[in-house]
Amino acid sequence: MKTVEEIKTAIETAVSGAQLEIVPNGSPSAEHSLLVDAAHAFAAAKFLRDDAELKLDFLSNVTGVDWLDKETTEKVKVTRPVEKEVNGVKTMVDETVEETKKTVTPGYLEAVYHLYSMAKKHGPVILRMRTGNRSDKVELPSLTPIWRAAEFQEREVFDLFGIIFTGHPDLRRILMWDGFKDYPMRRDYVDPDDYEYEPTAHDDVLKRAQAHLAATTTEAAQ
Amino acid sequence: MGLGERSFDVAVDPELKIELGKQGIFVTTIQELYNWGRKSSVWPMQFGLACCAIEMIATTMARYDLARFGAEVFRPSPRQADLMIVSGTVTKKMAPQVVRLYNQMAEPRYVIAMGACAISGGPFKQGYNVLKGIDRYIPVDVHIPGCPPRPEALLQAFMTLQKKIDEQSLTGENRPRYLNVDAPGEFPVPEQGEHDLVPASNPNVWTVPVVIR
Amino acid sequence: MSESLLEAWNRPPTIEVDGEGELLEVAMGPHHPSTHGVFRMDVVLDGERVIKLKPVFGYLHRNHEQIGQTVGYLQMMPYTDRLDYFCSLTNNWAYALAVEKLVGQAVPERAEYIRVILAELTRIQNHASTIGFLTQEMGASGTPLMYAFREREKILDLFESLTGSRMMCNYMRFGGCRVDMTEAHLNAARKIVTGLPRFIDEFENLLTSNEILMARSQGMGVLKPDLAVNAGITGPMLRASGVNYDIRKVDHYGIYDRFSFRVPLGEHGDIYDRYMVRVLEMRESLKILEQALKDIPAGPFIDPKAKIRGFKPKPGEAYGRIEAPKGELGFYLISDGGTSPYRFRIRPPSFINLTVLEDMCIGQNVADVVVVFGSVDIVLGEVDR
Amino acid sequence: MPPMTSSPYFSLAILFFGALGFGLAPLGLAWLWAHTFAPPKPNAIKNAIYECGLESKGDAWVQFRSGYYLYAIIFLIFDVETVFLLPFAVAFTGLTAGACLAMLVFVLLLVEGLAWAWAKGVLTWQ
Repeated sequence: MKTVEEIKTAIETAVSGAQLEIVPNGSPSAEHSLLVDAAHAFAAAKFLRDDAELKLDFLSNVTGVDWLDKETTEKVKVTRPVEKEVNGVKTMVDETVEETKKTVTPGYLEAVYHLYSMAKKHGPVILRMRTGNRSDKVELPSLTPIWRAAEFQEREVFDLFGIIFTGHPDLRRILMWDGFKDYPMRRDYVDPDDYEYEPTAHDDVLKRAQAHLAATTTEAAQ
Repeated sequence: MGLGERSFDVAVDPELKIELGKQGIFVTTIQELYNWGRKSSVWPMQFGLACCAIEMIATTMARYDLARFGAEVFRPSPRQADLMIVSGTVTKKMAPQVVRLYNQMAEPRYVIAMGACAISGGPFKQGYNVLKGIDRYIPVDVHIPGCPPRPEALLQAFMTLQKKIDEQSLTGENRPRYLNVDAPGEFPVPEQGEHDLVPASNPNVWTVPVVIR
Repeated sequence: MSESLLEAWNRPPTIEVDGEGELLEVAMGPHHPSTHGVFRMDVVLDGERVIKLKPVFGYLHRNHEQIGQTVGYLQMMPYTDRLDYFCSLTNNWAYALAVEKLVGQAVPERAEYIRVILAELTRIQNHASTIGFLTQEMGASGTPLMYAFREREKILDLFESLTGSRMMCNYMRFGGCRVDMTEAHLNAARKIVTGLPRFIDEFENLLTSNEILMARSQGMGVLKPDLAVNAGITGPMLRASGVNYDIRKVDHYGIYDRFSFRVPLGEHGDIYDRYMVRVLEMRESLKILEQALKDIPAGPFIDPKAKIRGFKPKPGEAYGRIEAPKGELGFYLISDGGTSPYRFRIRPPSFINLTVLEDMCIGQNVADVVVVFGSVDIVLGEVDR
Repeated sequence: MPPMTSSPYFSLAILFFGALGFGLAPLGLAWLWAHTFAPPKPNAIKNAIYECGLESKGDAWVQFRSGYYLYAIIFLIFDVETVFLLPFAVAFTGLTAGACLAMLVFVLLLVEGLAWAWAKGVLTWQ
């Protein structure tokens, strides 16, 4: 089977204008993945399925991943002109000052597709698509028209992560009930507090139990 | 003791009963007969939720044979069943249906909470979609710990339930729910709100457990 | 694949109703004797014929994936037993394979043999139970199921003596198994394996040439091969449509290459083919078991240097998959260097095999929907995760 | 008027009332028991239509396809035929040839009706 680099060049030749990027995979399994920009994802996927040499006709797995906003603080040497008293004369001297710079890389939602070929019995080719950010730009092209296997799995990613798949024939919630409002598998989801009881409570269950105890005692006090 | 004065809870003197039994005379009260009849043919409702349901099916199969307790007839419809075995995890999406099925069962009805999930959410307690135990909405008669409980544990639960039915008295103060008029016959079905079930629990069935250290 | 093919098998076929009779909407809902647990199908009926069928999931969504991201790698192993609660050992193996791929952990010889033996025993008891439930839905109320469960009890006894629990074995570890399979266990397994061919022959005599089974299943719920491939169907359902794709032969995971066994394929892709493929797969599993039990080597049952508890894999991801009795069961783990995975994803074969349930059931009678659904062989713990 | 007990149907009447009593007595006892002990507690949820645990939407009294009525009519052929065939079969041995011929004509008439319906394709379900 072709390596990820060859597949990258093959897609770039077939789908003009597709920005592709290889996402390295640190684990020993070394299954590197291909990051496709959302605009050309549909055409690239169709090429992967129809290409005579690759023939990736089997979409095995669609996964939603939620990457939070990352705050990276690093020490950075900055030279800045500073007013200094040099033997009685005020002169501007630039001086290297150590500063901690907080950079916030915006988080995003990601859909990962594992592709195999049943005809040629090779795979996996891993395709990744990322949304703009985690709040309003959450659309991604749906690959259900290409692989019918994506139908339920994309509905599940929409239900649990909130990625809206444009072009999906029937995008509804699949696992949670229809009236449910938030997206439970996101990293910042806090599930409702319903008296989770534990004989030896610890960390957040203990905090909630103490909150309940406080609430009931104040109630009793009134 | 004519039918007129309804004082059936005067039990028969046990020694007299044994003595007469030796002579081949069988003495009983209507209550004993009534309870014996009901406890020996408890018809469970075909209601499997998760892994415990497979152990329940294994209990009805040839090796563990639930038929010895008169309970191998699994009725699909709640109208013909008098025991609901909640076998498996009750999720928040399934909770309204479980409570509605319980309401639609004919009285007298009993509930066995089979497995840790039905009792308190079990291993999936941290799940956002898991109800922390079915006793929040409906009264539970027998709890079976275990994940999944072995078929023998389910058989022992049936024996416990049969002992419980046997001790029910027809009249007087501790008669069962379905026999006294003012006991609540209806258990409200929770709605599925935007974030959680509304109400989170049925107040007159479940109270918050207070940990006494 | 031409352009037209894109739309052709993308949507289930729709039947236009000539407006004679009104349509009846029925929910074969969460509490229904035929739905193997809490699964719901909203069926639109024109008299007896099915016009539309919309499956509804989520009644047993127990949040495996969120729990997987909070507890550690090892603590997630007992949860995998509760995914497909008929085949806990193959679930364990799939998860162990994924983590071994994530950390690059080798598995000693004996552990590989033990894994193959237990996986094939699980496959046999799963296929036997599936056929039992399938014939129960066709009306044989319980008799074949009794036969299947009688054999399943023998296999569960071996699992219980080996792993401590009948259904929830929690037996595999990253780099091998938790406990060694002693000579007594191996002899018990040999005794089961010598008894099984007689059971399968008895099962076949009872069912294969039975007219009711043939009348109720031949030509029903037909699944075309190219729709099966495009819809991601895997396992016996795919092979019954004639597509030769068995992950034991494709991925060469474990030591399946050392055993000679064949992959049964069907031609028509109907319910009878799925039944036959499962029966033949049971026979192939027996062949594997005989060879594995014959030449299982001595040696460590787990890699002594394997890190099991509280290890922190390097940031990276891995997708491990095996041929579970119901299809391709995969675990996709993304690690960010912590003790628990950043993203824990389960590729559920039953959930995806239900994609084509509507295609197979439209135009059939309601009674056949129950049989088609039974032939797909799903377990709700894995469907809703 | 001969005394009632000697008429041939008297034993039949006893048998009939005995059977009726045997059937109704337990029901009456059960009704009496429930009436005295178990107070009826109907409520909206209990009386709702059972549809797999959900609230049942829509109505089941829908107009079925006409094909079903034709099936019912054709069933009538077999039903009426067996009603008439019963006494014929009981007294079959003591009948003359003419009676057999008459019954044959009757059966053939009905079979001819069935053959016509079959030819029209009513039985094949499209």
